[in-house]
Amino acid sequence: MLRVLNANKSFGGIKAVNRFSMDLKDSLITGLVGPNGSGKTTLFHLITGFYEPDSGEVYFDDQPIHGLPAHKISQKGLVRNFQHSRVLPFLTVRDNLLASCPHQLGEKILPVFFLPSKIRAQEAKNSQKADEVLNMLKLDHLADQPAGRLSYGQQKLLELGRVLMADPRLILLDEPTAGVNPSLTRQIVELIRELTQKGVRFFMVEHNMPLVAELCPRLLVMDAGELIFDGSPKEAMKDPKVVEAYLGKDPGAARGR
Amino acid sequence: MDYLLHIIILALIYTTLAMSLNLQLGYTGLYNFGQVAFFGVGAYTTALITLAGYPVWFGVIMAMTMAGLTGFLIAYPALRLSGDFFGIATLAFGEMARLWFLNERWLTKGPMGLPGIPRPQWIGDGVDSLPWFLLFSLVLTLLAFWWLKHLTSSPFGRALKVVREDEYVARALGKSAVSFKVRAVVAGSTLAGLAGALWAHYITYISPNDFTLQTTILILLCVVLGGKGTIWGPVAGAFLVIFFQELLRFLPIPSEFNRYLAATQGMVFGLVLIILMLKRPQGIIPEHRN
Amino acid sequence: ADAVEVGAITPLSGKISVYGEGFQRAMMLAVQEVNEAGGIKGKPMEIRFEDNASTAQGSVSAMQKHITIHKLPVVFGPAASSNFLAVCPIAQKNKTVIIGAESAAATITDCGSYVFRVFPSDLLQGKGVAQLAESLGYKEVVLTYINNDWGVGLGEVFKKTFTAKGGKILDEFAHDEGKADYRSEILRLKRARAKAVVNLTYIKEGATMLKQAYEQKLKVQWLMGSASKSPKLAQLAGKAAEGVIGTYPAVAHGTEKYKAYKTAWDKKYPGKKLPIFGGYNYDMVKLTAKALNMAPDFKADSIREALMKASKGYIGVTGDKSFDKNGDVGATYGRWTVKGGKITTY
Amino acid sequence: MFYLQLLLNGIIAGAIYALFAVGLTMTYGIFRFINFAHGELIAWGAYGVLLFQGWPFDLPMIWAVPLALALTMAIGLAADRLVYSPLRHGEGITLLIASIGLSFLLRNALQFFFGSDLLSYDVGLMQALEFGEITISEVQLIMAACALVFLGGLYLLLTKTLLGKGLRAVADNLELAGIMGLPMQTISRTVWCLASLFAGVGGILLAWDTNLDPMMGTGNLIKAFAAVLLGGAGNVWGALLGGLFIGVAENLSVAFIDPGYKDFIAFSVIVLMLLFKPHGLFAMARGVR
Amino acid sequence: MLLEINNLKAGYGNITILHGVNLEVNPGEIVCLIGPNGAGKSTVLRTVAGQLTPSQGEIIFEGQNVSKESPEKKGVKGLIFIPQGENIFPNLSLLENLEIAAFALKGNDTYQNRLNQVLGSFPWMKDRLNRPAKELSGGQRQALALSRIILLKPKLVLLDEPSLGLAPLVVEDIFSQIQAMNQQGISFLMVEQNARKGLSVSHRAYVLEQGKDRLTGTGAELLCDQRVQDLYLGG
Ligand SMILES: Nc1ncnc2c1ncn2[C@@H]1O[C@H](COP(=O)(O)OP(=O)(O)OP(=O)(O)O)[C@@H](O)[C@H]1O
Ligand SMILES: Nc1ncnc2c1ncn2[C@@H]1O[C@H](COP(=O)(O)OP(=O)(O)OP(=O)(O)O)[C@@H](O)[C@H]1O
Ligand SMILES: CC(C)C[C@H](N)C(=O)O
Ligand SMILES: [Mg+2]
Ligand SMILES: [Mg+2]
Repeated sequence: MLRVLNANKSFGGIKAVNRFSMDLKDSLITGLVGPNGSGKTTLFHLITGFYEPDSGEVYFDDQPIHGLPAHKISQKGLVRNFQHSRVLPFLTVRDNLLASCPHQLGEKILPVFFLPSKIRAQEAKNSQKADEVLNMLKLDHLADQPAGRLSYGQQKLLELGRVLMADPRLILLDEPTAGVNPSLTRQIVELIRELTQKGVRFFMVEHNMPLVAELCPRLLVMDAGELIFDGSPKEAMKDPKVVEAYLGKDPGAARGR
Repeated sequence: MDYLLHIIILALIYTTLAMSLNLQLGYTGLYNFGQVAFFGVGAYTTALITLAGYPVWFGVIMAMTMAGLTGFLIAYPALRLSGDFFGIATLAFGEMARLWFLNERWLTKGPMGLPGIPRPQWIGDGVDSLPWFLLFSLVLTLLAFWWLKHLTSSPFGRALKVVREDEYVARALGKSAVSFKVRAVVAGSTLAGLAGALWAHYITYISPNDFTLQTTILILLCVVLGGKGTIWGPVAGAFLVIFFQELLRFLPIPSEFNRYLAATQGMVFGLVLIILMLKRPQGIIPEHRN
Repeated sequence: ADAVEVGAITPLSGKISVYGEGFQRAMMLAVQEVNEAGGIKGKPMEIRFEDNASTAQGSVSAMQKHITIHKLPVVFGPAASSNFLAVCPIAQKNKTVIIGAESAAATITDCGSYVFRVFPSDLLQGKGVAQLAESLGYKEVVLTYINNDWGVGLGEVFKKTFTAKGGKILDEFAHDEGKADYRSEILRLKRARAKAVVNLTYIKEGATMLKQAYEQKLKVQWLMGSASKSPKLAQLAGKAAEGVIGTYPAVAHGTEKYKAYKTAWDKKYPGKKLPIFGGYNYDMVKLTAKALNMAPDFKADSIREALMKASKGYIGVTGDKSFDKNGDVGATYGRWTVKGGKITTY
Repeated sequence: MFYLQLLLNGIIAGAIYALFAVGLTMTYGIFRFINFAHGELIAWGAYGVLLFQGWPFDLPMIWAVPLALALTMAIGLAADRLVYSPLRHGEGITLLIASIGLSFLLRNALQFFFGSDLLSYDVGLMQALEFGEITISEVQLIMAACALVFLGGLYLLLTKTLLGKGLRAVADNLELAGIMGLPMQTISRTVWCLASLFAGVGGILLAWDTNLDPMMGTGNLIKAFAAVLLGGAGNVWGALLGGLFIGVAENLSVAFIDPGYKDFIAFSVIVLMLLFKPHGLFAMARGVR
Repeated sequence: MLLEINNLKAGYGNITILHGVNLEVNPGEIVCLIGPNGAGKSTVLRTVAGQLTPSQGEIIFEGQNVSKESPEKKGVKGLIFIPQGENIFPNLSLLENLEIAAFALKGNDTYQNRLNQVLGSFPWMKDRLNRPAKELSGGQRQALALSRIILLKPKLVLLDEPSLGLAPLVVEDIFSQIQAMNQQGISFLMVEQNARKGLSVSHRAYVLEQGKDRLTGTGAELLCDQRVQDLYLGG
């Protein structure tokens, strides 16, 4: 489904992503972990067209997508969230969701004037979906508030909701549950499971290891921009490199990156 | 009576201008400080065309087309810039347009300006009078208003706001930020061209002096004081600013103090601006009520 | 209380407000004298001033207010020709008399039957400057003019007349209004190595250019126009203005009228120098008062007739103000120079 | 020689833009808005000298100048207290409009007190210093020197003193600076004080070189601001370089085309520079976070 | 009592978020605040820190009512706030960040001494003192923000989600740093979504819901409480 071939990206002297290759094949949910600053977010930026790789290739459904602008990639059904949530602060919570629907006829100038009834129908359908998502994320009471007024965790949830509205085939999630209350986290887990039933695939960065272990049949581990492990979470817990770089057997040792 | 009609016509012209800027600044977050250039392009286009003997309706359409086209041409390069950089580049562009009108004398007569621009004639003789011109501008402004209202309350308007709030999010959601911005700039400049045409046919004389930074500031005031990012904001703003400006002429200043006339008016204007911003930073019609 | 009101649109703020205050003072001086002499048919005369912020929009608004709210039959029009041109059609259409005291553009001649000016058209002055250059024996000059309606209009007439008589223009360029730094323009003047430079400019720009030219030791004969003939220029540019020669619509300083005007001015505004074009504004008001006194009623049409009649043979501070059929006045051009820091006739 | 002289004129003109940019870059860097009233602070500095030279003070120039600068700073402080501080947490555009209002107020107040006539300091004329065929006037030299001194001073202040670092912290994240307990009042006052001081100095020099009218400050403002942006917000040396760029471009253009197009050249240089360097000359690319 | 909050009401503009919150922190305690998203946890901290002004109720710090005081004043008294998310100055260098964090010390000897302590605790900082802080990774940023505690030696630290976005290794590290500082007598009022972790290092805790404190107890008690488990810990 998603393939990255020998991708590189550096900032100044820092090799944020270094000779990185992977192939998601058709695994339902793939986890990505790694110490802070190991390049996970940068990798996401590379895949989704927000950064251009210094070198390397990215394929989605066997089509090359490296070098495509971000919105084209998103239109192909590869949608992401942002690690530091970026809600649209002055739009209402509902509008945040509605704006995320793909292929909206009403976003083109001419149909606005010539196909108003079609647009209304589409809006109604999208609104219904938005309401479902709001309910699920427990944001329904805030639907008409500007999103900038949400708490940190609520913004995080809204961003997740936005991704769901976009009808994606593959979702890239960057720490979707950071700052989210544990009981809601449970629900998100259920949701992800449900969606996989419908054929949606996930590729997610997450520092909550129990959750990763539970959710992801396959786990990739990055360190210093490189892929150091690819396998099941169980194996990862035993892999000395992973333990040393990421999990830590002796907590308390101060570590930088 | 004519004075009132005159003020209303001015306010309508500024309404169109403010709406055209609001589409960019209020909805799309583009600080286009060169809006006066499109105003000027519109005015000069129709002036040159109608002075050459073509009918007014043709001039108006060409004014909008030329302004829109200019908008399109500068939009692509300028939109590589973000935020204040776009602001300063468009501001520079606005001044460049004025200097061009000023120096290309073979076409624009330079600082001498173009006198004798005809008023619309096709409705008959009476059109030359102010009530008819008011009607003419009212109809065009209403059309522009209706068009914008439709556009901005549609998903298109929502998408513009997405671009305004966060370009990265727009891109992540599959919307080409550039394409939305270009459309906003082109639509905005087309409307500014319309305002320019109205201005030229109303005043019947134009010169580069009409298209200075001052005008830009006035348009900006209309948008922000009225309430940016709203449908009625620019309308309210334009009427407020123009009427207030004229109202200042009625400050009771005894004739012994004639020398202080302009200074007093200016100080009051400035003071009121400051107070309005302190009391109503979101404008008269805020985008969000608390 | 029951005054006869006349309107005025004056640049009291904005780009050319440097001129506005002087115009206003001169007009008020004239009004005072009119009223001391009995006013208009026993009623006091009063001028209702409106600021136009030096813009066309401001001028049109002011004009509309004068016409509609105050129903004034006579308005003293705005200064810069570009502003004057914006209000002419309104005056003409509403049958309101408009009089200009310093708007010089040639096109104003064709503005209509309600439009007058007591200031001669550029057409005349352009020729005047050309004659000046010629009579001083300069066959080759550099021409620079301020980049506005006045400068460009005048420059064009000058160029046509001067070259038609065999003069040669070595370099020609416009300079911007209101800059603080003309040093590079001056360098360009220097490069042309002309003996004389025709510089058609305003006071502020003129003073700055003269100063900066002096600084850079540019030694040429400066030939200038009427808009810079002001004691202010001599004061601001100091030594640098010494020896400048210019033309202006001739105003004989020896006349009784002129002396009286100067005395009255010094009395009313002690310490203030006579403003540029002050005499024209003064004459405009005085002549209008005369016409108002002659007119059977205060309707614009009667006043227009009366103005035509009153002006015949009217000799004001600035000379003969007889209107021709276009509402223009004639002029002979005098020459001025700066000597010992003072403006004198050349 | 001709071109060398043009280049030199350009450099000095650029230094003047930079001088005006010093204050602007401070307020812009910290509060993120174009202070339109900066031009009026410039004018107030210049007129302040006349004020203190005239009735009822009748002070000599040496006293009038510092007093004028003090007056300008007082105005800056008052503006901060009454207008800018209350709006500190608002949007940039709100501050921008408020500053437009303030500029109207201050400019017309000048006109109210001094009239709109042209005035001058009546300092004698000087001939320029000559170096071979190249000439520079003393005022020009002083202006350039002032630009350098003030930019340098600002640079030292911002990078070497604790208060300066506080200023930069506020510029970086206003909200956080408040939470971290930085003395926001002091910082905001310092900024306005310094910005007004720089404006006042610029105004006095400009008036010395030319003359005074209430609009004197506004003319160079756009270009000064463009210099700020070209250099990168709050980047002191950037402002200088940006100013030089504009100054040199417009003055060199005089040799080739009609000076009526001088400003046109200046503006097209600004636009072109921005097209090639969309975030200014020195800005580092900011990533998505 | 170090901090006592009585019937605190506060919010944004005219929206009230906190509808009467009561809680207290004793000297030497780590107190944890948990609750669902949007319960008002961050709002409590912001109000106590002085970023928001309470509309009602009192905030008593060391016996003094400090309800209306600015963050600047509270800092001097020994009450500091380390917010959630963006809590460093990205364009300032590391060293400058530290100087700003200790602005109140005005760079005197105490500052120099404590700077050395910071560098002792986080040795990796030494190499990067002059690099801009935006180059730091998430964990390093959090460490930088926490070093303010070492610099200012406050009495009470308000800490909003210290573990946010950190790798497990670093989370352990940060919490052990907090405990170490607590050993030196610094008290903490801390919000944590990683509630198990948070509760396990705290002496006492409060559960906040819809702007009110609903439950309180020791960390261990709440960890075992069935209701808390169901509602807030996700089973
Ligand atoms: N725009 C940028 N400019 C300079 N350096 C950057 C930029 N973006 C990332 N880096 C650096 O690249 C490296 C990888 O960063 P990245 O954000 O991808 O890490 P991450 O794995 O997502 O970490 P975390 O778990 O903390 O989110 C870091 O060293 C970071 O400092
Ligand atoms: N600036 C604001 N303006 C208006 N309402 C706000 C603002 N910030 C937060 N709120 C509202 O206040 C409520 C509480 O927010 P707060 O940030 O205190 O929650 P929290 O408990 O910290 O949540 P989280 O765990 O998600 O961070 C939320 O409903 C939120 O919508
Ligand atoms: C004010 C004057 C200098 C106006 C000038 N005579 C003109 O016609 O524009
Ligand atoms: Mg990351
Ligand atoms: Mg929170």
